Amino acid sequence: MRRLSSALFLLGLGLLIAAIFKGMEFGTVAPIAGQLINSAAAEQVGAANFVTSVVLGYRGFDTLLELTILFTAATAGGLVLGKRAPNAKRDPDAGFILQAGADLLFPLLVVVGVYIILHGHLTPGGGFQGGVILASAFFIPMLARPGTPMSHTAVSTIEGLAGACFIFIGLLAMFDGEAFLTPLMDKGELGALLSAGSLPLLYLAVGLKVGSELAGLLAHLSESEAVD
Amino acid sequence: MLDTGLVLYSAAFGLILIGIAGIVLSAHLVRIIFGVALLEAGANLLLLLATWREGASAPIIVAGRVPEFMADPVPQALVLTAIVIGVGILALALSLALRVQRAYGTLDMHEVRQRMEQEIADQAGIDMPASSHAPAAVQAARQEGSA
Amino acid sequence: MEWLVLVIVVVMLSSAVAVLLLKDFLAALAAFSVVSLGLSVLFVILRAPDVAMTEAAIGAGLSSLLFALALRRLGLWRNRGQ
Amino acid sequence: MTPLDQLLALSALTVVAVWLIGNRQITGWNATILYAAQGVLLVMMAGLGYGDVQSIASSVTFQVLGHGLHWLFDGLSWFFALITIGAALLSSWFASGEWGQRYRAAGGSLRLFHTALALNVFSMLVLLASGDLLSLFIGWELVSWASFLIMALGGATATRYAMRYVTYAFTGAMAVLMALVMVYTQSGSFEFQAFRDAVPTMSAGSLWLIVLLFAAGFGVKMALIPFHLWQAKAYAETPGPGAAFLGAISSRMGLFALVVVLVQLIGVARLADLQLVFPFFSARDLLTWVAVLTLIFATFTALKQHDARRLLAWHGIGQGGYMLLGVLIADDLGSAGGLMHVFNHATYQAVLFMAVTAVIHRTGTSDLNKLGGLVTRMPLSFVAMLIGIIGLAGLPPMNGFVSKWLIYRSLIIDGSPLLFLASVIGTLGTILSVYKLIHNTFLGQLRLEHVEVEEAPSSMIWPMMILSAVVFITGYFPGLVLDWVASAQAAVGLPELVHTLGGVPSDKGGLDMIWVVSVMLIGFGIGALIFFAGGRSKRVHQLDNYAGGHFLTAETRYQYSDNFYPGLMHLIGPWYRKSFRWLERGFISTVDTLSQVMQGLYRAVHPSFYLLVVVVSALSWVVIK
Amino acid sequence: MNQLALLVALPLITAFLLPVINRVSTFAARWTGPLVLVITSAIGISFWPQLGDSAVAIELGGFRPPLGITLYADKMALLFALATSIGTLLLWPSRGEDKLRQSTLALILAGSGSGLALSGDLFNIYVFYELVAVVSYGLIAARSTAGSFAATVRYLIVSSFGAALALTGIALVYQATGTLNLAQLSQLAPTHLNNLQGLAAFVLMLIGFGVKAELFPVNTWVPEVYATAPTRISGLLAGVVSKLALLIIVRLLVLIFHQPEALTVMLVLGILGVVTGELAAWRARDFNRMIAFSSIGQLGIMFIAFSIPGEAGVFAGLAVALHHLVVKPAMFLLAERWQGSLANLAGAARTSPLGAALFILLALSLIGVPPLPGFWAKLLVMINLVAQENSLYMLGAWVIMGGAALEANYLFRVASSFYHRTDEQTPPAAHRPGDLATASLLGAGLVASAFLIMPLADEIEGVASQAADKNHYVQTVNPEQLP
Repeated sequence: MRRLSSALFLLGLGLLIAAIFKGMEFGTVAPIAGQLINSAAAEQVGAANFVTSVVLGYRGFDTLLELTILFTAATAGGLVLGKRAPNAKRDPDAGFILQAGADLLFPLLVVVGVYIILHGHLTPGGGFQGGVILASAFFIPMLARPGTPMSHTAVSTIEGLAGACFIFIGLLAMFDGEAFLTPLMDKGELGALLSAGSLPLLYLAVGLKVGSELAGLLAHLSESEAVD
Repeated sequence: MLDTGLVLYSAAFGLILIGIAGIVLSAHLVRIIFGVALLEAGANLLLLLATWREGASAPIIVAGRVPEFMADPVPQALVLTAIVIGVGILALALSLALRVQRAYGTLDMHEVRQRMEQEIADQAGIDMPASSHAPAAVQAARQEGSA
Repeated sequence: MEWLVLVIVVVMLSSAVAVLLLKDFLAALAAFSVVSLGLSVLFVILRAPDVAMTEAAIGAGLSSLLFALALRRLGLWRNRGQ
Repeated sequence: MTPLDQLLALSALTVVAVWLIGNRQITGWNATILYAAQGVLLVMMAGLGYGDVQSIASSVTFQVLGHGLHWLFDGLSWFFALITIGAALLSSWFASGEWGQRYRAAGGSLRLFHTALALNVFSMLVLLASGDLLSLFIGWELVSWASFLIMALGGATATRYAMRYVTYAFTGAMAVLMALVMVYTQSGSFEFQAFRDAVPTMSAGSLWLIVLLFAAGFGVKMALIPFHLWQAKAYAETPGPGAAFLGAISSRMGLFALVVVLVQLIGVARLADLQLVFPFFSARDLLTWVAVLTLIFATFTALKQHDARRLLAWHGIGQGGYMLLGVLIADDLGSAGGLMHVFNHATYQAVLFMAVTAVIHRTGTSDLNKLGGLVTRMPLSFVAMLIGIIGLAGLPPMNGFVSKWLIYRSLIIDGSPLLFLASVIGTLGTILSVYKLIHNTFLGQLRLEHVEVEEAPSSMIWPMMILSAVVFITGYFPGLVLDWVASAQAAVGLPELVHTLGGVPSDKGGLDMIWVVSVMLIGFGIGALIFFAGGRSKRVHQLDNYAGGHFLTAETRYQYSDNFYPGLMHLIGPWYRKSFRWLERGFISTVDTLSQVMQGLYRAVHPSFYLLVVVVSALSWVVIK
Repeated sequence: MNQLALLVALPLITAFLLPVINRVSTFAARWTGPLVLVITSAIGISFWPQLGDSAVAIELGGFRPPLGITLYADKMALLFALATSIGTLLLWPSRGEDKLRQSTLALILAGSGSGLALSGDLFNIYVFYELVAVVSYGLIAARSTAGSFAATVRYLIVSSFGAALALTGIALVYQATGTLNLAQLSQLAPTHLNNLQGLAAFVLMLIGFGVKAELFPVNTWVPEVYATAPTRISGLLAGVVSKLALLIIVRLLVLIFHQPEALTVMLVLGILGVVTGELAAWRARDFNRMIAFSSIGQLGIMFIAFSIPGEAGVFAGLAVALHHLVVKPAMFLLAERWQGSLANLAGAARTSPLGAALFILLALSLIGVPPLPGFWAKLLVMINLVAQENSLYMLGAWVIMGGAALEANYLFRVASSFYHRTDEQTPPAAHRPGDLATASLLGAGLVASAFLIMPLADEIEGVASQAADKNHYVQTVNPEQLP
């Protein structure tokens, strides 16, 4: 019964959306913020990748919050999943091939991740993507050897310090009279690796934090006991 | 000839609808979480499409050449943010699902709700609110009437 | 170009429906990652390489990984759900 | 610091002082003295009572959210304040003696009792002093919650009835607030004057609504039908002197508020031409008939009671009907009767409650089926109750007669025979039931268990005697009260009653109580002379008699007092189907069912389903607009 | 003025570092959180006088709006930011096994709540909202009973559903205007958003953000969450967080959406909220769910109040909201020891007389008995409702009256049961001193505000008029236009 009515309501929703949709006109409105940024980003922030300059410069605050959300999710996840019972059974270690593959993969992934993070202000990619790769780099060995868990203390230290760094860089600006999260240091010339002021640093912090958060989350999930 | 924008928008709305359908129609928690993820994906696509134009180029300056017509970078940043938020919530939801399944042994939301109601009622030392016992005032009034 | 978009969209939507309809959660998970991948390709077409990378890494990669782990832990890995 | 400030300040001080003194015997005496002091302050304002002074304002005013709050006393307020403080004085005196000791020994807290009493007095004074609609409402709420406090003192069952009272009272208060707000939107201010000016411009519909809301809200306190269910039991369960106080004055606050709003602000003339669908039934008729129905229904319910205190409480409700009736007639005689009846009722109701409390104090019960023959043991209490019931029944030479006479007279002049007939029926019921009261308590056969009973303690006798004296004297010289009544009439813009010390001069049959009472007294004197001088009488013991050749001993109950008036009950029994109680229960069950439905709403299996539903409905509304 | 960003930054950085600090010394970790909240509150209070005549806009990163994100601090925003900090300080989670994580989450809640109040950018608001949501999931689950997990996951589903809808609404708005800055939106709204799309966006955002504001009917999570969460957290959610969500909706109404339909939707939903909430509470048989339902009713009153057009509505709604902000947490603090069946509360006055007295005080103020502040708030709402001379608003007034009557009934049913002299059953245990102290602090504030009602009313009116002045907002932020 409920399913039927839900289906009906969904149908209604579809029709309504279509109706609203009909009234909309696409691509006629000038994206004010976007055009202003496109014209100003190069000299204001100095990152070749404008998305990066938006993510870390113009909307750095959002990024900070998003890191906080990840952090919160990890903390809450830890709170929910709780401490692992010491005598809980773990999955057996994977075969030799997989372990070897994991060992082989690990440095590769780390390098790639760091590269992506550090070139975030020049090319597509950045802290988030690189962070995910870092996380997987640290996670794959865990899949290979569930017997040897990763150290949560290290992870939490990294994530705490990385996040703190992000905010601290923001606060530094405030201490010399600028607004919170104002980019520091000289812009450098556009497109160089050492450009865009403090953005690479921020992205590094983001990458480390994202990596550690996700690794921690994955670890928590995979460490919780299996039922089957 | 079909309009790309139209197709993309309908894709976004389609994803949203399917996501809502997953949330509302299915009783299994994992299925519902799938629905939430789809819904968020749809919303992200919609957000990115908001100021999308045909024939714009990526907002990146490659080798110093500034393209004359760049796409709006703001929605891209927003979607970036939204995706990461989504994954955080997804992880939390899954770990909660884990605990619920540990506690109740099921993920069927009907049952879960029943069990939860029962648990709350037991904690409070009352019987399930579904039962139609009149509260004190009504009983008092009835006594009044009979007296 | 349009046709590519159309094809991707159709694939995406159909697999999104499949996510909800497939009895086997593992298959549903596979369909879900198909949706994410389609989405990331769309993002590329929409000139949003950053978003595309993120979607590929997080949407298709990480989310699927999370789901897989959860299914594993929930015991929905092999046996059919509901 | 105007006299009004002093009075209110002293009253507030009383509350604090009583609280600080705490649960001791002297608390009562201190309270009594403080009430006496308040009385003195009130007497210093006596100019109000004799129309020499128009009004005395308080120097305390507030300005909240742009609404002015101020307080002042006029003739009406002074009249009611006099009754309030008098009742409080005598009740707390009554409570200070042995009763207090007994109450404390039984685990009650004298601190709570006296604080509650003082709080009631203070809040009533605030209400009486209200100078605009907002302060009226504030005072109203204060009175409601204060009386809830004193009602709830009596333990579990009392709390239940008090709860019922809270429900009624607060619902009524909400109605009043609604009416206030509607008045505000029409007149742009909470000032009395603005309301008075706005009344002519208001549409009949909105004025109807306002009148009904006010009447319902204040009528709850007066226990007008159909809001009467709470009062009798709540009052009856209140600790003795508290019951005397509440019965004397508390529910009259409703009358005060109604007089202020309906008579002073809206005006009875306006009420009279507020017509319903058919032209011969106006708002005024509605209210008068409500008053009369309350009168009859409550009186005959009192007739059914077997508990003395409940009987009295029901009478309190009924007499309220008289007062409202008199005020709504709104000519000089009728309104004077209504207002004077407030005073009279307060006096004899207090006497009666005190007498019953004295009986309870001595015998431990107020069940009319378990008492009797106490006249030989408690003669003074008997005298007090006798005077009280004569007043209550409205017979000369007591003051109750005067006010009722005024009301009847104006009903006849006013030419509404039906109302007259109805109120006469009410009086009939009153007489029957008060006879039941005194007979079952003091007359008839003395019960064995009551042989050792002795007269009530002096701390109870004195207040009773004083009040009885007041009842008699104001019956003898009604002019004393009519002076105050006249100035109260003037204060609310009613025609003033032309009166003498003895009563009302009129070419077509006036009333001169001095003459009437003197004649009665002379008659009694002659009778007494014949009795003592002429007839030779022999005192016999109560048990010195026989029936059917058998000597009667104390064990044999040769005289039954329970199941009084069986024939009458058989006659009017069918009329009592507890219809109002059914109404109440029906309402409660409706709310219960509704709330069950609502809870079901909140125990949705699928919360997000609602989300979808509301999105769809809202969007569709938007789209369709 | 930039320092206002500290209200957000300080708690967040502390939260990040808390695990590290904990490794150094547990003692420090326990006391850092409250200390930081004290500091942020002090900062906030020190800024209060400076906002007297004109609000300030903080351009984060030093980028002019609409390029960057702006924080807009007027008195209302600062008021609620302060309320968040102080409320979190008062209701600091003191129980539960994993103290470290709980205090981390509480800190983040304080920071994000303040940010939510201050933010002046639509998407930034969405992010803050999600952050608050995630934090509250964690805190609710902190009791780690099966019921709390189930309630949390149900709440999570509804809430993220709502959030996704809100995001869709934001997308619609951005599609129509091309900016996210509230000031610029309010400039563009009359031309760009005064149409079907704008209304649809508003409805989506109203319902999305309404989930936290306990808007009917997306508040089905309320009873079960408040019954299973730690009571202090319930107090925070009901007292503070719901007001923050409400604040956003009010901002949107004042600045962007001026269509009468928007107000009507809110009014109708508010009326339904009052009806359902109060009626359901009348029949509730355990303490927590009773006050949960009653808070639904109260929030409904706020929605009704805010749906009154113009400054009057903002004033009335603000008054009710602030009153509820003080009362409800105190109620939940009392609920700490009184949760469970109402039947078990008989004689509670013997074990904790102060608690019973406090409950009565709060109840009196909640149902609006003069001269307590609740009365003035209610009077304000009533006057403005009836003044609209519109049958729907009139209905709202009637509903509020009836709700108050019902509320008086069920609250005093409980209050009088406290004083029953029962010997057969043992009354509940006495309150913890901490809870009682905090609750009586709030109660004392209530009484004090009853005496200070005159200056207080003027102050709040000033706050409301500043908040309702859309031009002032636009001039303060002064966003750039396209060349």
